[in-house]
Amino acid sequence: MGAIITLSLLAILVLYLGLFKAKNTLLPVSLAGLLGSAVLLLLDWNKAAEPLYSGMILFDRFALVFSVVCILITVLILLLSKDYFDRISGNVAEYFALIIFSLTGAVLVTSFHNMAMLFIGIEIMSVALYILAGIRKKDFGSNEAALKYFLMGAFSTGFLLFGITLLYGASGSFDLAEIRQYVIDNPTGISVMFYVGILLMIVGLAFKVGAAPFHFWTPDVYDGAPILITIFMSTVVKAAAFAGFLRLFSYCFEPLQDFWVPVMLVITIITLFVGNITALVQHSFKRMLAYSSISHAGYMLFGIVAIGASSSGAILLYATAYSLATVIAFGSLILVKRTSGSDDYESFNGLAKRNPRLALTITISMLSLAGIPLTAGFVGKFILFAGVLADYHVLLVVLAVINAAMAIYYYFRVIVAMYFRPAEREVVAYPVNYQVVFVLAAVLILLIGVYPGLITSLI
Amino acid sequence: MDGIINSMQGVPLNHYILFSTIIFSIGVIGVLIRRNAIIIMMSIELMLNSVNLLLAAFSAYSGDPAGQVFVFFIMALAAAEVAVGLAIIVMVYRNTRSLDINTLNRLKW
Amino acid sequence: MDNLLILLLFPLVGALVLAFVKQSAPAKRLALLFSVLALGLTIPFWCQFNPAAGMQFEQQFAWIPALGIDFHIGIDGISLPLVLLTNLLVPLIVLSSFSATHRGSFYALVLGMQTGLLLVFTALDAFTFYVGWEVALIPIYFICALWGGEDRIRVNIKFFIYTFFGSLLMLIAIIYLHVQTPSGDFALTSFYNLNLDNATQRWIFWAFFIAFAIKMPLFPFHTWQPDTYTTAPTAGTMLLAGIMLKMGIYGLIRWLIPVVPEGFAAYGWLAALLGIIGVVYASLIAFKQKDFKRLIAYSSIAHVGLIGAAVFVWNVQSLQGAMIQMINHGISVIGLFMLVDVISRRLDTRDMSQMGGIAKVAPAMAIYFLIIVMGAVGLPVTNGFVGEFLMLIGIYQYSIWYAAFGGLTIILGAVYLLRAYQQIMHGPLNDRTSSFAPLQWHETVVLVVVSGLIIIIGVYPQPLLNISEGAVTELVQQIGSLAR
Amino acid sequence: MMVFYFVAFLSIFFALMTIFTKNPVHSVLYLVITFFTFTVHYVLLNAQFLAVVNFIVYLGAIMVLFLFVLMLLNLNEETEPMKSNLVKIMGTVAGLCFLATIIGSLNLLETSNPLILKNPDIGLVQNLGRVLFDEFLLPFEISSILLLTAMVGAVLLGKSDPKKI
Amino acid sequence: MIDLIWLVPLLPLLGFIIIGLGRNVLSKPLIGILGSGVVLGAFLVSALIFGDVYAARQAGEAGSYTVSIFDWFSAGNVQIALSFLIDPLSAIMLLIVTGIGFLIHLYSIGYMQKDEGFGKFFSYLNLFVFFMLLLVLGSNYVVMFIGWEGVGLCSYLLIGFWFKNKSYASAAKKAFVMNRIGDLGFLLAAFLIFATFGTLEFSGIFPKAATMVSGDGMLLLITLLLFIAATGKSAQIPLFTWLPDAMAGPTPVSALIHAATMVTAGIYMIARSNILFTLSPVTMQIVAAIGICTALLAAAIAVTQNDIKKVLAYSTVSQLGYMFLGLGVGAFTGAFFHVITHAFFKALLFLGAGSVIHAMSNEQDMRSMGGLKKHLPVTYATMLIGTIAIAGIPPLSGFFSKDEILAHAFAESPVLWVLGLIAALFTSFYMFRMLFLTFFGKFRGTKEQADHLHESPLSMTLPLIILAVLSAVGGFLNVPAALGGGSGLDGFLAPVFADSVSHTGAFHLDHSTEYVLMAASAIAALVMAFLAYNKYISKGAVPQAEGARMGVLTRLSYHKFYVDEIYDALVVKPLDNLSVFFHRIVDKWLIDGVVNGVGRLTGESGKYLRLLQSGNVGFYLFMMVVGIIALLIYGVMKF
Repeated sequence: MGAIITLSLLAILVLYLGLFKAKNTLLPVSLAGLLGSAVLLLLDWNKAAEPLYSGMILFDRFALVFSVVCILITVLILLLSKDYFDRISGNVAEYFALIIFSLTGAVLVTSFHNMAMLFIGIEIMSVALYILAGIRKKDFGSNEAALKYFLMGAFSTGFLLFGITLLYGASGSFDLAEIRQYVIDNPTGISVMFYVGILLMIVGLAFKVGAAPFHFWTPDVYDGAPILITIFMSTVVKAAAFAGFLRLFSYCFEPLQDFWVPVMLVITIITLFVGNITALVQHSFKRMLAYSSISHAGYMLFGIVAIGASSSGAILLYATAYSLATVIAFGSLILVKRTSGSDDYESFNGLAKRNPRLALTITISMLSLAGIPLTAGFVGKFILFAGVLADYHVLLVVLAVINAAMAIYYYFRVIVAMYFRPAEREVVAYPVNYQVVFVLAAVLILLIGVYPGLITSLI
Repeated sequence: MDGIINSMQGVPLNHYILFSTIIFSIGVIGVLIRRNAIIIMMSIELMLNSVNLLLAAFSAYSGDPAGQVFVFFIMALAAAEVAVGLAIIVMVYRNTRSLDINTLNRLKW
Repeated sequence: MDNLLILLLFPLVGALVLAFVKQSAPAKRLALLFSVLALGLTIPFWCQFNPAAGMQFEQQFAWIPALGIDFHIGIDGISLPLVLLTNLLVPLIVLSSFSATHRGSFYALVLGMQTGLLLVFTALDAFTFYVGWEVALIPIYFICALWGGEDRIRVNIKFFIYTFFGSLLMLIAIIYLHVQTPSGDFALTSFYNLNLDNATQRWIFWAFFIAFAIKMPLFPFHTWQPDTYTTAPTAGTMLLAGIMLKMGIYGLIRWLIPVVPEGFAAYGWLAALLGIIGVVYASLIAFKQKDFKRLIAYSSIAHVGLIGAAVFVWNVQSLQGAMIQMINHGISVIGLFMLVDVISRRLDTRDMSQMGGIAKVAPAMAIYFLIIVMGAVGLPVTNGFVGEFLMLIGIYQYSIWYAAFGGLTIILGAVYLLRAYQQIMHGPLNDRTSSFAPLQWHETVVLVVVSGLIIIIGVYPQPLLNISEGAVTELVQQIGSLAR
Repeated sequence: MMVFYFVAFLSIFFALMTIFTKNPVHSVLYLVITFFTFTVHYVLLNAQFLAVVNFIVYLGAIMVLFLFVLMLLNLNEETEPMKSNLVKIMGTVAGLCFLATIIGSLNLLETSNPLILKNPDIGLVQNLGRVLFDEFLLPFEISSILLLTAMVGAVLLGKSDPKKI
Repeated sequence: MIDLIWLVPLLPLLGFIIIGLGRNVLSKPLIGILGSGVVLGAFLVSALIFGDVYAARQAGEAGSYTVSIFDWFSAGNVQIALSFLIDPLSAIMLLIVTGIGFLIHLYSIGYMQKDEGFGKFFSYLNLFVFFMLLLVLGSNYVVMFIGWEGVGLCSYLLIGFWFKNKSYASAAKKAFVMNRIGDLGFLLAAFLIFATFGTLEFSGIFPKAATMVSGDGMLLLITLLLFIAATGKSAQIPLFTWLPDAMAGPTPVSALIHAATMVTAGIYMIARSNILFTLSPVTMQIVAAIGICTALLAAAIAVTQNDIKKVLAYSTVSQLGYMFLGLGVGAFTGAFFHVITHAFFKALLFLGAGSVIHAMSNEQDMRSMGGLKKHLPVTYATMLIGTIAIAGIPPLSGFFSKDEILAHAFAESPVLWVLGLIAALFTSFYMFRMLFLTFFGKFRGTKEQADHLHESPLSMTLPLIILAVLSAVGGFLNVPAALGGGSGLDGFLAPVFADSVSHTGAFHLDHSTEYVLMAASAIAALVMAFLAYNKYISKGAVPQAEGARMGVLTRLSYHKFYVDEIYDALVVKPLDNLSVFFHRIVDKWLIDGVVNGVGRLTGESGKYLRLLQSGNVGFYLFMMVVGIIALLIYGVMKF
């Protein structure tokens, strides 16, 4: 709880700093604040978790871990933000504030224990992002991203709310515990409204995690938004959304599996294929990552399809792995784009000659995204597959495997470009903060890949 | 007041749901058939309102105020969304001199 | 000095060291040093190995307790020959690349791959096995794609995706089996002790089989192989053909057939048939190859096909034959690709129609070449004979027709290899070949070692056979040969 | 009884007008009317406070904002972009399908037990206040963050800064 | 002495190793002495061993010993030991191989003097002797197979000895491949034998076999496969075409490998496993038929050949056919007897031809020879003896051996005898034709050839003389009873063929018939010799130059009945086309097409799938709604 307060206050403080033109203090202050809130979370690590504020939020282990991960990823992103935002405009403080607000929303989504909190958390997260996506005011891409994200987000919110309402109408409460109770108490006589409510919740949440057929915003928004914001969207927001998704479904709807698992199954398969196949034919690295993020969402959905004790750990691991790799991938794009000015694969040509270390980290992240052993990405896939196979969805895994094989193609295109395609290019500037972040992320990827116990033991 | 209340008695719950669903669908239709971003936003507002009404109906039905309280949050959201949305629209308008959502299709494929 | 873990990690250390060596010359020497030391480290295992004692030198650490994954390695009669082979060939491969000027990173990749291979050959835990399986794949991809010939990017991405897809199927099977195990772990033994229903065994069989078949490669899954072999740098080709494809065969023996005996009983005949088809098919294709390297690539498919068939027949003779033939094939294929390198490097072509009469200018090489060829066509008192004899007599016990068609290899092999030998070494010299530079020392070393081994193993193969005898007999008793 | 159906009819009618009139200004005005009818519904549901808030927030704030922006960008019938009829029809059909499916899945056409106000005074301010500031305190507080975010964002996007991209 | 047996193969092996390693340092004379010395040594040892065996036979024992050297390899119940079997049969073969081998080594010292590959040549020869001895001595089919393939390798090496010449090289390849076809038969036969008898040791197989019923199916299969192997090695139809081409090798090689020893391996092997054959009459008939056909075909071809070595080559094929005929009619001793005599006189003839070619400075076409009698007296004299011997004119060796075979053939069926006789007629005709064309008439060569003519050195003539003596008297090894001989060979080899004999019953033909047959063949031979004399001396006819008009039969014979061309059209071409078809169509287009197709398919589908991402928000929203409707429909379905 302290974390949420800290974060909100931190955001406001940042706004004030901006007001007093204390630019240089922004980064350290917000980093300190973030780490502080992370610490606050870790403080009640071993506390027996009970719902706070008349059952509004519940900081159990699950919530703690996910929140901490989100916060730490945000730390990495903010580290990258040095001399990134002020290329856009002077209002760096606002950007920071919005990011932190959004993070607050994310934390709420991971820890909600009441539909109201879920709803508000999601909205805080999204509203901040609607804005952040559009901060390049003169850039059409940015504008378009903002507008598309906003319109579709608002639209999906409508369905989410409708769903919540129906659930409320059926169960007569917004409190997860009571809803769960309602489900357990009358296994047969559950009102149809409840089922429709579940379906509409699926719509709303699937939209947030960018699962087909509600994924259409993802590529365009990721593509149009400023890269750093894209990183935030594709890592923190996605992770939080999945946390919320999982929390709701594993806690409340778990007894009704037979009803919604088929739906999720279909959604998962479509998501995998749409994401991968479309990513195959992209020329822009950024857009490829956008599509691949869809397919990764597909993989993470495995955790929900095979809902069970292991899901949370699996999704956590996968989300972490994916986030770390994505930070490197998009971050490197920032650097490369500065010299080449384009998002295409070609701008990576011959990178290995000029910046071997950078190329190596990118390679690691690509291998992790592709799911090669000894990287975090592999372990993530492995555990998710294990979970699904435990439920005997062999076909699903076979399809997933086909997709994994496809994915190799577009991830290796980057490696091919960096190592095998010769190109006359100047050295890409590799600022120290980027080095720190990348090396940290790469090491974590390998560490988790070699010894995943680090993460899985947390939940 | 009582008169009104009495006149309320006996409207089947389903009809409330039906009604708000219709409004909601109208909102959806609006979103689908208009190209003016503002109108689309308004249609979305329509959807939200139908939800509000439904919540109110439910809370009245089950005699639990939580539903009505929830409506406040939705309203807050609506306000926030409108503010942000209109800001975005204005920003876009500055660049494109149009509110037509179809003019914004540079990002594709 | 018989700590298996050290043996496995030693090449990795070498790789890490070499990764920082920029110049070519010291990198070569270091790499050679490391690989030779690694070979030295394997000797104690051979000496202390007890064929009767089953699994030995075991080491086991908990890896991912949550999933019951252990890091579990050990050596038995099946793995030891392949471990020996790996550590024997890597020094030769390193030597073979001395003509080129590669930086340390190249050798780092080679040694890194060595670790992966050793891991595969010693793993007793499915997860460990899979990890080794992929870890071996990454370096070879980079070796082939970085130092390869023309069109290397397309060819290698195809190779990578193809094999990766196969191994993912295997991953499914592994995980599925893991889910089935009562103890919920990945241990080989608990896989062996599973009793799955027939239907399950059947699809698991294919999941594993396709993975291994692609790696070997067996007949319909082979199309990546000629291109990859041809475009890869010599060392890469040697790694692929000499050691890597043994991963597939080893997998059949260790992870496929004992795990799903019923699936094997149901489809073994088909798998063996694929092998036999491969023998004839690839040999016939090899007839008309102009490119020397490509010809050897196809011949490798043929030889591997026979080994595969022998494995699937699954009796003592055929398995023993397969075991020793894996080593033989490794040795002679290294020799052949060395020759390809020697010749194409000097004539800067691999088109055999432009060669001829080299025996005149390089008589010594002619002799090595001949010995290697004779080994490849399985002439008695060369190693090839022992292997092919045992395999064929084993296959015969299943079906005379398999044996007859498989036996065609000794005719067809003679046809295309002698055709190649004649086109390259015999006939009149032409202006290209007349200025054929004499062998360099490292080339001579490789060729001498290879041809020496061919004769030695051919004359006295028993020690090698003794290593695997016990393990093979036990396996056959466990599973029982392929029923007619 | 009848009142509800009458008002419901009105709201539906005006809602339709909202989305089908070509002139944006008109549709805003129709929307205003629609919302007004909603207020009536709230009253009928005995949610007086809600009715008031709805009246103030929507009609007072949101609608004015819409209208304001419309005027600002001075949109009118001429500039109004319209989709092709095909799209319109498809959209309508889709919407109706949505309606139909929901009706079907909720089998709304069956009669259900009538809505009886159990405790008529939940809509009163003090009741709502009690719930809002006790049970729903946290969301209430948090929603302030939401509004703050919106405010900051609106300002950020709204003001035109000299700096180029 | 028996336990010295390991020396016999070891000596040539040592010779091979030493010469092979030192071929560039050692001087030619040293190499020559070393090379022939080791073989001589081997010969002496074998002589001693033969002595023991002979003594044993005289003492009435079987005289067969098995000496095990070491266990080669084993897997499960397959145990392969490197062990030797010495019995009368192998003892004689030892003598022939080492003896004639030595003579030919000796001869080669002179013959190869000028060749820069001198050392290589001798090392190869020694290697060959080593493998041949393994083949002969092997006490199981695997060791025999080692020798079997080893000699194949050596013949490959020696045929391709002058590999600079493309056609020579391909001749070598052809020989190796055709042998390999046979070898596959041998392998499969070995597997069958192992499956049937559970061992590959002769000592284990034959006793078991003797107890089996005649005409056993498995035996039939085994023997057929073995026979295929024999046809490969011993150049019978259909695999005989490699032998004439094999004349590309140096003449001593032709003499040693392609006349005296290697090509008779097939006969040796069948004689070894005689019991198996006796028990499958069908195979026996096939063997006889193939044998006689080969004899006739080859003889018919030999009649019109102009290359002196080709003539001898085809005559070899024909004689081998004779031996198979002998085997086929159960005259194992006779066949083996013919092996011996043939070894003598055919080696002699080849070496003689060699010395002629040597004198003619590598001219092999008889059309440019003639009247060499006065220039090469020794060669002429010895070759004359050889010719008479092979023509089967008494009392020289050929007569006796050939006659024994014919006698058995007659006993089998007169038709075979007639055919055999015809083959004999051809033989004597073309042999005398060769003799006359070469040594009589006037010299038809070029001027410088004429100046260069000279008798060969002693190292070459000495072997000729020895061989001449042998082929003159060799026949008395086994004089038929009809001529009052004790038929020594018969008695000596009796234990080897005992089982077969006990099955077929002892061979008997009353003496009168035998006299008639002998007379017939002898007279016929003389007549043909006279015809040849008439044609080539009296009329002085000379074969026409290339491309001249000839009669149909002549042309057929001259072009070897187009067998090579037929094979090319029936086997080689189709295989090559098949290869191209597999490569281009099946591999590249079909299989790889599927593989790449999958990839391309996904790529293509991506091209279309991406169009969904039209960039138009309205469309996105629409799709969302569609999705939602789908979900809700699922809901409706559910209830």
